[in-house]
Amino acid sequence: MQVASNIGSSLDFYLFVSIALFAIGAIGAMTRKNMIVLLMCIELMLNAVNLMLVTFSTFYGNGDAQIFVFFTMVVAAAEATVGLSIIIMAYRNLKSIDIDMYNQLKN
Amino acid sequence: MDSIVILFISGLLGLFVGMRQQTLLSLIIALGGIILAALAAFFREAYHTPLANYSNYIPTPAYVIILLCFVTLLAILGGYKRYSQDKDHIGDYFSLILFSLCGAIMMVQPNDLMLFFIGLEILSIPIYVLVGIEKGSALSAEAAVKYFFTGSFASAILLFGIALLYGATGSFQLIEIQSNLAFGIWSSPLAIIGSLFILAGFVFKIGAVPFHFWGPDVYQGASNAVLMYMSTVVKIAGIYAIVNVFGQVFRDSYLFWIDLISIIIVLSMFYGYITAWKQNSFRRLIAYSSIANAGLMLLALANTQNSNIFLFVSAYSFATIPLIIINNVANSDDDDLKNWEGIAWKNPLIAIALVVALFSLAGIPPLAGFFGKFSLLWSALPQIPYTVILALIASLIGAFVYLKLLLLALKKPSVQVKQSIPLDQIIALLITTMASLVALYFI
Amino acid sequence: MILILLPLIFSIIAWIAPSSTMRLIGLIASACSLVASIISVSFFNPTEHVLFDLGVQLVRFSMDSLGYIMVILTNAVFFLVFLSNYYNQIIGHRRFTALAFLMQFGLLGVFTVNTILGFYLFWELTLIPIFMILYWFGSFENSRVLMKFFLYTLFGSLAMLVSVIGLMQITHQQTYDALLAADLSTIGNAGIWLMGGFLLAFAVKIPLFPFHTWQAQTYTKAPIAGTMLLSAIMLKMALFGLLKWVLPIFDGIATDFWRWPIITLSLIGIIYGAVIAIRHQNLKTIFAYASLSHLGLITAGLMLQNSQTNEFAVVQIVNHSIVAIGLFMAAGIIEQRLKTTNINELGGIAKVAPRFAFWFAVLTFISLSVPFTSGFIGEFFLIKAIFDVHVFSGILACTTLVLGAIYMLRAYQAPMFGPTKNEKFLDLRWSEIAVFALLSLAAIYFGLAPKCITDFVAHSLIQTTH
Amino acid sequence: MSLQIISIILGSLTLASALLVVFSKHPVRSVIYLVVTFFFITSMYIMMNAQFLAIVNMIVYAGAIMVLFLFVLMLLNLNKEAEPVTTKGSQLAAFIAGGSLFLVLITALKDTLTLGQTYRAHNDQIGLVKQLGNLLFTKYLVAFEITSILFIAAMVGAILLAKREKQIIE
Amino acid sequence: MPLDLTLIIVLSLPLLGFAVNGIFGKMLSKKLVGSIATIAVFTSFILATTLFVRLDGTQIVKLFNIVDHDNFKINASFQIDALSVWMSLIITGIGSLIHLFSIGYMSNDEGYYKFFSYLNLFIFSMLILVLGSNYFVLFFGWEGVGLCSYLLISFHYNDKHKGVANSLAGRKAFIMNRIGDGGLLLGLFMLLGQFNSLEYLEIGQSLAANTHLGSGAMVFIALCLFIAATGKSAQIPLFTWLPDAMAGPTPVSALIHAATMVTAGIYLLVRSNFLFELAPSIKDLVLYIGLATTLLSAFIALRQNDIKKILAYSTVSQLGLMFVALGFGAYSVALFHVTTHAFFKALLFLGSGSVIHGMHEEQDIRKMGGLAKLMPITHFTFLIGTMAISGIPLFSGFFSKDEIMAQALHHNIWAYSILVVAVSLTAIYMFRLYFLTFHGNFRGGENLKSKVHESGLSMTLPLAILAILSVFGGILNLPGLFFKGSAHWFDNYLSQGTFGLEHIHNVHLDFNAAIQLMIFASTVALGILVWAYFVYFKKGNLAKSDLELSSWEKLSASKLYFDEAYNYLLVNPLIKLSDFTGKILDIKILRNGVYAIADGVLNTANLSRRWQSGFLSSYLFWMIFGLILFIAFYILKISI
Repeated sequence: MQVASNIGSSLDFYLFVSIALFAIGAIGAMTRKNMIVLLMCIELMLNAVNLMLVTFSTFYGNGDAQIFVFFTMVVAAAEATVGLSIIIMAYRNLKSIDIDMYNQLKN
Repeated sequence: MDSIVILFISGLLGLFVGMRQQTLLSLIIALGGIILAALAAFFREAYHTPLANYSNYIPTPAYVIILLCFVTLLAILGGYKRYSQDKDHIGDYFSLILFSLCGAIMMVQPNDLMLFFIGLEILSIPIYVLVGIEKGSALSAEAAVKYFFTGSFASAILLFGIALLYGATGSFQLIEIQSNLAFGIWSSPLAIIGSLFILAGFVFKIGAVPFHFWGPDVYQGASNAVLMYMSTVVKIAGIYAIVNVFGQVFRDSYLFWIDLISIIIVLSMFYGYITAWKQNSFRRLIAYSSIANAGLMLLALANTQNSNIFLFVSAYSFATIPLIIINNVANSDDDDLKNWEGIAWKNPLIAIALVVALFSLAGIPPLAGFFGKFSLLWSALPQIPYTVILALIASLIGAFVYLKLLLLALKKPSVQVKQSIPLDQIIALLITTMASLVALYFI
Repeated sequence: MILILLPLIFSIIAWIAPSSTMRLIGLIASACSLVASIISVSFFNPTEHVLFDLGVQLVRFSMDSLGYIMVILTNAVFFLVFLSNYYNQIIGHRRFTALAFLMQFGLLGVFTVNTILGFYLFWELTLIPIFMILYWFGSFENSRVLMKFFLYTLFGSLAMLVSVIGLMQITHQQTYDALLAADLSTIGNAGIWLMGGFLLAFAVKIPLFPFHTWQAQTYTKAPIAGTMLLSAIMLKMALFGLLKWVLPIFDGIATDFWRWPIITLSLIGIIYGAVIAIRHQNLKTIFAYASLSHLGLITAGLMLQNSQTNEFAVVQIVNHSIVAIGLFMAAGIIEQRLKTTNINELGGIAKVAPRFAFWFAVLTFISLSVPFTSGFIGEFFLIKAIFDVHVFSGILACTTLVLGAIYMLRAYQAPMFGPTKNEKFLDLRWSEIAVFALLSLAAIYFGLAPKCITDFVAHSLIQTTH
Repeated sequence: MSLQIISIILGSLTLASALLVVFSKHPVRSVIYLVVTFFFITSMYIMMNAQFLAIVNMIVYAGAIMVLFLFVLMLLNLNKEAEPVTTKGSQLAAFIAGGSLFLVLITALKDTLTLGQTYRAHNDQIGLVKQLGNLLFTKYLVAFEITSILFIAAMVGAILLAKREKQIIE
Repeated sequence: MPLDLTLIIVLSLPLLGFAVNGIFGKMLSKKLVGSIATIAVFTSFILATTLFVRLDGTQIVKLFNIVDHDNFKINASFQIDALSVWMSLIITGIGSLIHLFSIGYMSNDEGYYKFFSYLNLFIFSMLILVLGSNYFVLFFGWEGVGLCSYLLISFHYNDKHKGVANSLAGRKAFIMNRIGDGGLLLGLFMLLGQFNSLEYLEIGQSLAANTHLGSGAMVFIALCLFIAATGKSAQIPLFTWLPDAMAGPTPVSALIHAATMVTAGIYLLVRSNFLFELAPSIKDLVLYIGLATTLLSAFIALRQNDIKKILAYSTVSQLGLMFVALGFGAYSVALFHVTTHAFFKALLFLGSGSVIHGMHEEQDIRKMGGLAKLMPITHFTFLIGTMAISGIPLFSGFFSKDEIMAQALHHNIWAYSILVVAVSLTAIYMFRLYFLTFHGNFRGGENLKSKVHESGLSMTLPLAILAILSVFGGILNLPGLFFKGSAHWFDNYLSQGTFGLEHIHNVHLDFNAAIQLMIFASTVALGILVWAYFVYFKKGNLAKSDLELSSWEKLSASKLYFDEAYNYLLVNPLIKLSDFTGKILDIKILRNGVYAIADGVLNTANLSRRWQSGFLSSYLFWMIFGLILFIAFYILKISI
């Protein structure tokens, strides 16, 4: 595969992208009020991590990180499942998935 | 590993038994699984008395696992009353707790960041669920939502840190990471930033400032039964993760992060205790107190050679669980400190357990809490003396809080109503109280 | 040693025994302890130094003559407390008896423990029982006062904890003898700070000015048995700690540094307490401030670190216990019978209760340390020691004689003399007379033969001075 | 060089679609943009020859998880509701926080963004299924097995929470 | 009987009496109680007489060791020498008479047994004081008598009208004595520091060995001892307690506040003569204080109307006279006056007691008069006492005063003239008292008059004995003028038997001077007698009521405003200070300060809990914020 051997010069950029993605995901998590979108933003952050891991994996020529990404995806899937079910349950209680409605617990 | 397998199997078994709504059988299976797991851990590694000579004690995972199992057992016993109310789901609850315990066990004996991360998620995900089991309660739902989102957010942060650390060292094996770091990669910002992100993730787990926000809300929203589990096991697992990762793997950059840790300690303790003063909800109060205690636990990081966190976390657990049990007695439905007034007069066991637990939390000898604190201070004082002194001043404020609670509970009511406690809670109370009392003989 | 565990056993018995027998249990058990300690002291050679432990490495015990004095004092105080409160409600409570014995256990531990950590442990162990006693049986309408007491004490204890840890880590020693042998001169200023931690704890406990603000309020609100325990024996822990542990161990730079500040505070306390007591309205508060004044003198004397002075400080410690029990008991008798200790509301009790008037007077004069009483011997040599070192301080300390006379006589005369305001006043019961008589006899005996204390403790005090 | 240009384009597109995820008012659109983002990320994986991950990413993430999201979104039937408007102040604070997170990260890491200079192609086969399969079932077998606990727990939890209780229905 | 046993019995008999009366007194009959007490003291007196007879130099009896210090030992030991034996004779002798008197006087009192046990305790303490062989033992007695004095002054604390006043008087006495005691303590400390001993003999010998003449320490010690003496012997500035102390029963005034306790100060100074000889400046101070006291108190006594108050001021004045003698270094002269004063002042007090008893507790001389007929024995003995104190020739007071005057004339003519004035004033107020009380018409109303009666035998017998002593007491120390052979017996007795006094020889005036002096003194005394007879007896001048007094009389009647000045200068500031510290400093500043700190800390909870806003977005924001801080911390750390 010729493509990969010349990829080195792009790795820095991928790192940059992943950092940016992480920040964007964080911004989304902070600003969006829809719980599902919020969950998506967190998925975005996880993907940023995945991208970074793959980048480093390519850099080190080491498969461990890619396995790690695989597990991250597993975890993300599990989290998404549980998260969505929590959202459903919460929706049943408050009839809303607006995160700002959930502020009975405070101070 | 044996413990995890045993727990997993008994968890699965519990699921099937639970389907038949056999509450007592489920309890027996769960407890049996835990005890077996503890035994397995016990026989795998030699038993050491920590603090035997104040030095060179590195927590043996076996010992921690036994503690985790023991605390979980108490939490299950204490919460059995609540769990058995849902006959449909009792098996689910117990198996979730057991799965979660698997995660905790994985967290405290890491050699690989990957397993470690998976363990953390196994620990967390069942708890996200458990927090939300009060389905009729909006507060419970809110707590679950908050815990889930902040938790997965923190997971992302932790993962990001792991990725960066991988970028610096090229490995997930803790030993390799340590040797690579020791080799001089600590000058690399990747490693440092990575460790900071990992720290953030851990600090979130134990709930210290500035990642403490989930604590009060989630504690308040969760049911007493779940709180017993999550306020103890999560903290134990979290602090051991920190101690292992930072105290062992990152110990070469000690001088770098210790200042940060000190700041976290001081902030957590002051914030936790001061804020706890003005709470009206018991679980919220316990949450703030746990924030402060998280700060105290972090003192274990001060001395990487010898981190004696074991006594403290066990004392903390043995004090927190009875308090929550008593809260369960005081507040069967709501969660208001007003109901604590005169609670000690309802039952002599409650009075004793309460006094012991609160004084233990306040760190008064000869109760376990004191020895926990002492062992922490012992190792931390030479390293970060000013932090320790500030921490002590903060714990004085903490004593205010506990004392307020105590005085409230001891206030003689106009009408004395006797109240009996279920057997399982009596057992849990007795065990914890005895454990707090006899700590002297284990040092 | 069985002597130390005895109260613990009694405490457990008290938890179990039926509550109708509680009075007798308290009395008999405390008498047992006292008798046991007296018997064992008769077999004790004061030059000896008995070591023993209870199977816990960190907490080992040793008995020397100073420890013995304090042990007997403790047991005697508890016996007298039980005896003097024999007809009071409080004794009938299981909780009180059990907690009191628990506290006694803690105190005995403090006085006999041989490791610095053990000292701290037992020091703190006493706090919980007394706190519970105060809470359950005191009249703290406002729990703030109680919290203040607890937190003040805890504040000092935490400072001491830091010092204990620091000391153990610097010296790598923990037993008394090893710590004495350890050379602290090399650590320089750190020693000053370590000692400061101890001193803070002691200053709160004793209490020294300006850490005394918990004292008067607590004494006033506490049940009389609690006040007796607090003032007669708990405060002595601090003096004992100063005498046995802190001063010998930190002998050198640190003691030189702290000597005059502490003596100054003590002297301020002597005069301050006395001056306040002159005008206060409440009998118990007056005695509390008097206690502040008396203890300041002992503290100042101890800080001089002179072996002879220390012997007399021990005499004075014993004397203060006698006085504290006696006076607070008198206040308690008045309070219990008339429900008030405000001297404006009292008067002419002497006419209706001549026996009480007599014994109260005896105790008043003992506390005024007139000759023939132990107080005189103690005060004489303590003030002399201060005088020898610093004439002006000695003169200041002497003012306590005059001020003491003013407030004590006022405190005695106002309720006892003058027109009778309360016709119904039950005169003393046998138990109360017994306590007063025992106290007076002890005071006079020690006043004429202080040698039995000074010679006895001299052996263990030799090593505590330079 | 051309590869680098492609990378830059892909990266930019990724970021752009990610921003769209965050900024689109409608949740369903967010989902769609997220799928697009995943697509671009997958293509970056392919650029790095991480074929296995690329496939998994496509199938699991874009395929399964996103569908689940969409499903829940539809289930709750909220697509009509416009997202409530957040206050400008807190939004601004969030942007500042996110932006400064990005900035400080870049500041801290800028010295290390030199992977390209030290990069040597060791083994371009690592991302292949065969390689990873070997790793997964030897070195990471334990972890792989352990994930079953995770899944069971997640499953039990999801069912426990999402199941309608009888009494609640009544 | 061996010496030490005798001594122990002398000491222990009063103690025994105290114990028996104190413990069993309530069960015994009044007669028995009184007899026990009296016999105890009287037996002591007999034994003390045997001591006196067998006296042979200075002997030390050591009982037991009290304190065994590295540097010094303090023993409970007693010294038998001329001085101590003489003092014990006075104490037990006068003491037993007064006990006898009290049997009658106190017969109606509830606290009869208490009174006698206190009296016995007092005798015991006083004996300890004078017999002790060191300052430490002396201090025991010193405070002991103060204590008894307090108990006896406030004896009638239950009195409906005067109960509070009585107890306050007792308190005042005790406190003022305590000030003196403080001085004594300081002196003791200094002595211990200087000599490592408190034994009189040891100190004296080491002083003789190497003299620290005039050194600061000596001055300090002497000053301290003198302060102690002013407290106990009621000298300026600590004299105001003595008049108030008259609140006690009259026998008490006679025994404690006239004959014995108040002379303890004199005893102390005589005992410490070797110290004062080395501190001339303090000796001068003694003189000045003595002069001032004798003059001022005599002046105050002029216009007092309470029979006991007059006698009290008279006592102060006489004590001042003794201090004058001490100031001149004439120790034996001072002690001679102590002796005669003990006789006649005890007589006067007991006489006044008899009067008061007869008058049913009436003490105001304005309500008396003409008692001579109603109470003949009392009248006669009182007259003798008056003549003795006024210095009518050949009475005991004449001789002892004359000695002091002679010293003054020899040393300092100004002092002499002041003394003349003081002595004249003494005669004036004593005769005023005498005439107003016993002559003229009865002014107490008919009702009272019918009840007035002469006292019983137990009261009149002591009066008679004391009267005889007052008349003939002067024989002890006759001037060398007339009786060459037996002259100055007391001087010799004392100076030979007492340490330190051997070297001090009193001045004896030459024949002419002595004659002139005596004639002058006699003239003055007799002149005043005659004048007073005319003024108070013939003219029937009465004591005026308070409103009619001229300005000097007001000054006298209001005791020169000493009490007011003390209140203004000492008591009120102390009260203010106490209020300030107790209410403002202690509560407002210290106590509330602690509260304020605690509240301040805890109230930040109101702020800090608002951080937990309840919005998930803000939680996430703060988490990111914390993360940024972490990184910023790192950046800062590497850039620094």
